[in-house]
Amino acid sequence: MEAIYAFCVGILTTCGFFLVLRGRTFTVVIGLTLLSYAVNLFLFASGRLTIDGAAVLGQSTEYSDPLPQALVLTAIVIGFAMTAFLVILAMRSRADQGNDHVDGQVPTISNNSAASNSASSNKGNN
Amino acid sequence: MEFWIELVVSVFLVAGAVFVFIGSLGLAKLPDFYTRLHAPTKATTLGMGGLLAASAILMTYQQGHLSLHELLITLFLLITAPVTAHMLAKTAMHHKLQITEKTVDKELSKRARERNTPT
Amino acid sequence: MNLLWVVLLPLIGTLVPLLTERFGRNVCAFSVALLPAWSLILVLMHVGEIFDGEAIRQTIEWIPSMGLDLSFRLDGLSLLFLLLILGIGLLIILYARYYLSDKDSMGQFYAYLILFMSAMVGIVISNNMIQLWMFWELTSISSFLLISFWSHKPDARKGARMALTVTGTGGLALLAGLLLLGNIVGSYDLDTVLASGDLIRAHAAYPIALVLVLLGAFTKSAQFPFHFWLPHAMAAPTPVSAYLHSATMVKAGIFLLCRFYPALAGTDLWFMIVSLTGLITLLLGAYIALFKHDLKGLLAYSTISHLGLITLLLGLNSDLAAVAAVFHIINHATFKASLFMAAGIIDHETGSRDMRKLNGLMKYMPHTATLAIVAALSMAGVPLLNGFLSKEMFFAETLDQSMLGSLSWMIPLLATVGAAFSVAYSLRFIHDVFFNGEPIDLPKTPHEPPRYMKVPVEILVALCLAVGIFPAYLVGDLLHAAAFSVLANDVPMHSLSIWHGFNIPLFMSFLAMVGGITIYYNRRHLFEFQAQFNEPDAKYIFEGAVQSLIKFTQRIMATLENGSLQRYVFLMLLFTLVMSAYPLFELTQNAGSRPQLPIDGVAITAALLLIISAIATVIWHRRRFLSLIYLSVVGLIVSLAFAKFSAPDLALTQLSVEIVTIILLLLALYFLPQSTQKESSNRRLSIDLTVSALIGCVIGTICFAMLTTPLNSISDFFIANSKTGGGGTNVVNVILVDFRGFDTLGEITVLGIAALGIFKLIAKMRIYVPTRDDKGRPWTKDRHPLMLAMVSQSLLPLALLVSVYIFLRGHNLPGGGFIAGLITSVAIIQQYVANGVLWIKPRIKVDYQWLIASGILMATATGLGSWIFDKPFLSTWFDHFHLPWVGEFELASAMIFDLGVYLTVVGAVLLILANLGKLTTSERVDNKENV
Amino acid sequence: MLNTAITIATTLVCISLILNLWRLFKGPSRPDRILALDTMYINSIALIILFGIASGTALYFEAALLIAMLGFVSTAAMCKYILRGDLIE
Repeated sequence: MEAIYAFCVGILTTCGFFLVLRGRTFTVVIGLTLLSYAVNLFLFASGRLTIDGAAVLGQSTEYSDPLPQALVLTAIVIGFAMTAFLVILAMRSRADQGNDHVDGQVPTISNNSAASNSASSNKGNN
Repeated sequence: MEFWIELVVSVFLVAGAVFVFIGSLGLAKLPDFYTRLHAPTKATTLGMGGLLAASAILMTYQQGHLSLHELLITLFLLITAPVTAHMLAKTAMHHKLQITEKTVDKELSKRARERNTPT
Repeated sequence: MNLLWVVLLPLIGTLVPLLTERFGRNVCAFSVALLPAWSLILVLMHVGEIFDGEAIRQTIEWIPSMGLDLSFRLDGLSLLFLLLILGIGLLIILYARYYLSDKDSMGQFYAYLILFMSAMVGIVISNNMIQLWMFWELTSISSFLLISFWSHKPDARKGARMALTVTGTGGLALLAGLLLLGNIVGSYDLDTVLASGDLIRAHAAYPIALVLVLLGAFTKSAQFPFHFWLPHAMAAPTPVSAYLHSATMVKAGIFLLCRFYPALAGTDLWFMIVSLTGLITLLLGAYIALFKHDLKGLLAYSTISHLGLITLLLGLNSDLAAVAAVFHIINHATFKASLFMAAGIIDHETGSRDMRKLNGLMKYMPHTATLAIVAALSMAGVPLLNGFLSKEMFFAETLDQSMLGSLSWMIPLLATVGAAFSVAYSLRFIHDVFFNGEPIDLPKTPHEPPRYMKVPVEILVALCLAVGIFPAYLVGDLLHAAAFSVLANDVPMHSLSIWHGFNIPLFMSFLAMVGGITIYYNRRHLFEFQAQFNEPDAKYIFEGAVQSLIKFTQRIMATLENGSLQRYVFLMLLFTLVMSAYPLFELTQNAGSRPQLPIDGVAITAALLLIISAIATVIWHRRRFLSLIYLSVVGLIVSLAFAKFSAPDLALTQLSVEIVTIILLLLALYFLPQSTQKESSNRRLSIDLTVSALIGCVIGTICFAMLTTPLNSISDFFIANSKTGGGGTNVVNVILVDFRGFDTLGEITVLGIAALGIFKLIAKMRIYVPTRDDKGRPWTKDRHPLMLAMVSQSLLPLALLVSVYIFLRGHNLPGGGFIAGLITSVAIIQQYVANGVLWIKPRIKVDYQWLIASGILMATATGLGSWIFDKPFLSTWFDHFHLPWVGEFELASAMIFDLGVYLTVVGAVLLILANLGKLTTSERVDNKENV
Repeated sequence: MLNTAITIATTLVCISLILNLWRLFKGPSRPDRILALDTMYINSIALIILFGIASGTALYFEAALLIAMLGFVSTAAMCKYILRGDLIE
């Protein structure tokens, strides 16, 4: 079970980082969301895995570690706030710069499709 | 626990699970969206009812008092399933999804679509 | 008395001129002189003890835990230098008062000067190597400020930068050397280090330490090949040159050599490096000085050559030589300072320093001329002047060394040649400037300076004479004490008398005289000879080096920091990978001893779903809506995992947050491109994939290792005290609202701040609203489908009921403020979706900022409330009550805190989502219809 | 007998989850995918209930309840997105 868990965490991390490395803000946000899933699972894992051991007194014989759970719980909520902030920033840059590339302008080296895309978004913006 | 309770619960469980499975199977197998729409929203909901009934009986028996969660969940599902189906149907109409040949009364859908299409 | 004050008084004095500047020049100068004079008196009060060979020590604990404390010591050498620094410093203060013009900011100048003075004082009385180094660097910085005092002159700026670069680099080398020494000895205490000279010399690292320390010393005292900064530092105002470049700063290097003489000297390596460097510097400086047309340039090079002389003496590894060196330190300081001041006066009164123009000033300023001539003769080493004595000793020392084996005779010869050149340039200084016809088109008609401007020169010249005639009476004890502390053992017999009878040194100085005169009279040929090769100007070389360095740096920046966030993230990631992967290589086997859980089918299915949908999110990341759907699957599975591994609270939170996130992303996606073309090249993709995959492997490995190692957690405490201390059975919630309540308070504050920030960001955002979807279909007219609207309205009370229920049970069963808040806000958002803003507006009147504020306030108030019962912040109170019908129930102050959390969460989420949603309401064209 | 029933039910539900994922892949249209997602939500409710029955605790029903609520919300939101573009107007 542990192996599967760790493997999933690894996969989530990989996907998250790969998406974070992409050039478009929305994709980066999605990547960060995946990444925060991975991080939460990782933090949660620091309390080890237990089944039927919810940390509610009187409900089970041996309890899972409640401390990481509390930490992760707040981490999830804060993670949402962070994601929201990023999303708004992305929209703001789209509104101000006319495209949604993380660098503010679509790199010229990229192929013409990207250029046309940015052109369309420019047309859209004004 | 007494045999008959266990029996009832097990029956409900298996029956519900089977219905849930049928729903998903339909979702996977049926030819076009409109037919697929039926499977989860009907069969699966029914199956859920079965499962929830099973768990309700069991919990009531174990805890000695009526357990309300299941009722609540059932209520939610029963209320929301039709709406979900409705919304999905609307989107399908909006996307003008194709319908299979064997569908009876295509005119209905055509008319509905005409009524629906923005002018 | 307090040695600390000796350094502290001048340091405080740095502020004095800034305060007293407005009261006029005299007051300013006088007030500035006060504190240094005071500390000079403090020093003089101890001359007696020092002359008896004692050393006064004092240690003030600073950070005893780290073994850092301020420690000072006053011995003969320190005394000598203190007298030079403070004494000449006072004269300079007086001199500068007349030198500075009204345009110069006097207070600033004095402030820098006094800062430098205190730094020097700090160097010479430090008894701790690190402390010494700090003052050392302080001198570099303050001298930079002084040299660049006329910052409008490019020369001044360039010269200052050069000086700072050279001496600063040397300072770093010195730091390395000192650390090395401290390592060898095991202490940074100077006494200990000096006492353990044999240990150091025997140590393997001795050569390195020696070279590093010498680098520091040589750069500071302008030894070859680092001499080039000194002439360029002459762009400074003359008082600065007179102070820094004769008596103090350049002498700091010499001081270092003397100070570490007991610890480092006495080896062949020391001899080779120090004496040869000294010899070369001596000759080079003397030779170049002859050809300088600039007065101060000449003096600068002569300073270089005299410093070389002192270095050479120190390098000879003989006690008498050390004595001679110390003696020459005194003499050089006196006559060179006076010469610089004289040059300054000439510059001040004639407006020129070019010796081709300055001629026959004797009849314009006889007084100054006489003083300058005497000082110059002392520089030349004429009998009856102090220069003569130390030069005699120098010759004597060069004779009785046999370090170069059969070539040892060269050293006295070269010494004589150097002396001859110094005679020559001294002659040139005298003859060219004061005689030799009439001045040629000077800016001003020369005349005597103000009376008191000459006083410092007079005092110094008087000293030159007096020391030259009665050396033993005046400086005997001082010299003895200083030499004693340099040698750290008995000082050999030396007689400070003018006449030692006819001996070789006398003959050598006679030769030097004759040679010097001949050189000077045939200088034409020499000048022509010199004119052939144009000596490379160090400034251009240095500036070129600096420029190329800057270019190099710019190139690096251009590659590393090209303004592409994508690239930065990649580099950061790479770094993280390296840093986190490295320790894993030590990890022999990553599976720990903790028994692992059995694998069941559900887990496999869930893992399958998770992995597939995560990868699908990546694969279709350009079709954004699709990847969003896959993302929500991932979120669902993650929350299922939380539920499975017995963390119901997490499952609930994850679920609600996931839905909220999806709604948020949907809202945003409406304004963003629905899909983008392939942008990055396959190579780029594969590189990124590799890196992120590697990181994934690393993280996975760490996670597995962590999962399989036995757990020792502090949570038993929480579990034990949750019921008794926090009054709740849901330990997670009790931790949140009670044990770690303070953290939670911080969290919700952050949440609120983020929400407000977003609110401000959204405000007045003008953004493009698409009128058709990505396939070009127009949107449907039906804005609020009836069924959805009705059912949502009917579901709202149910949802709110659920959230209240979740909130109330939170303390004892899974649930709590966070989750309840999320549920409530989702329920309300559903109303927004189903019925629209216009429907909500009249129904929800409270605005969400207020919700956030009241929530945080409530939470804080709960915390503060516990102060009333003088308990620590955020300690909970709870009790059980009995009500008919309801039965036993519990009230806890934690519940109010949780309510605060609830309100904050609701406020934040709604503030974000609702405002994001409202963005378009005014802009939709078809908005007016069928409202 | 109960355990066998639970095992059978769980297996069936797992299979149906995988079927849903398959539909989610296959598409072809957006409504199909949304429908698949919605079904996934419901099936996971089933999973949680079975888990609760198996472990005999009532702690996980809230999770099921929440999924029932929120699954509906997200489905509705996605439909609204397809129909109107922006959710809140």
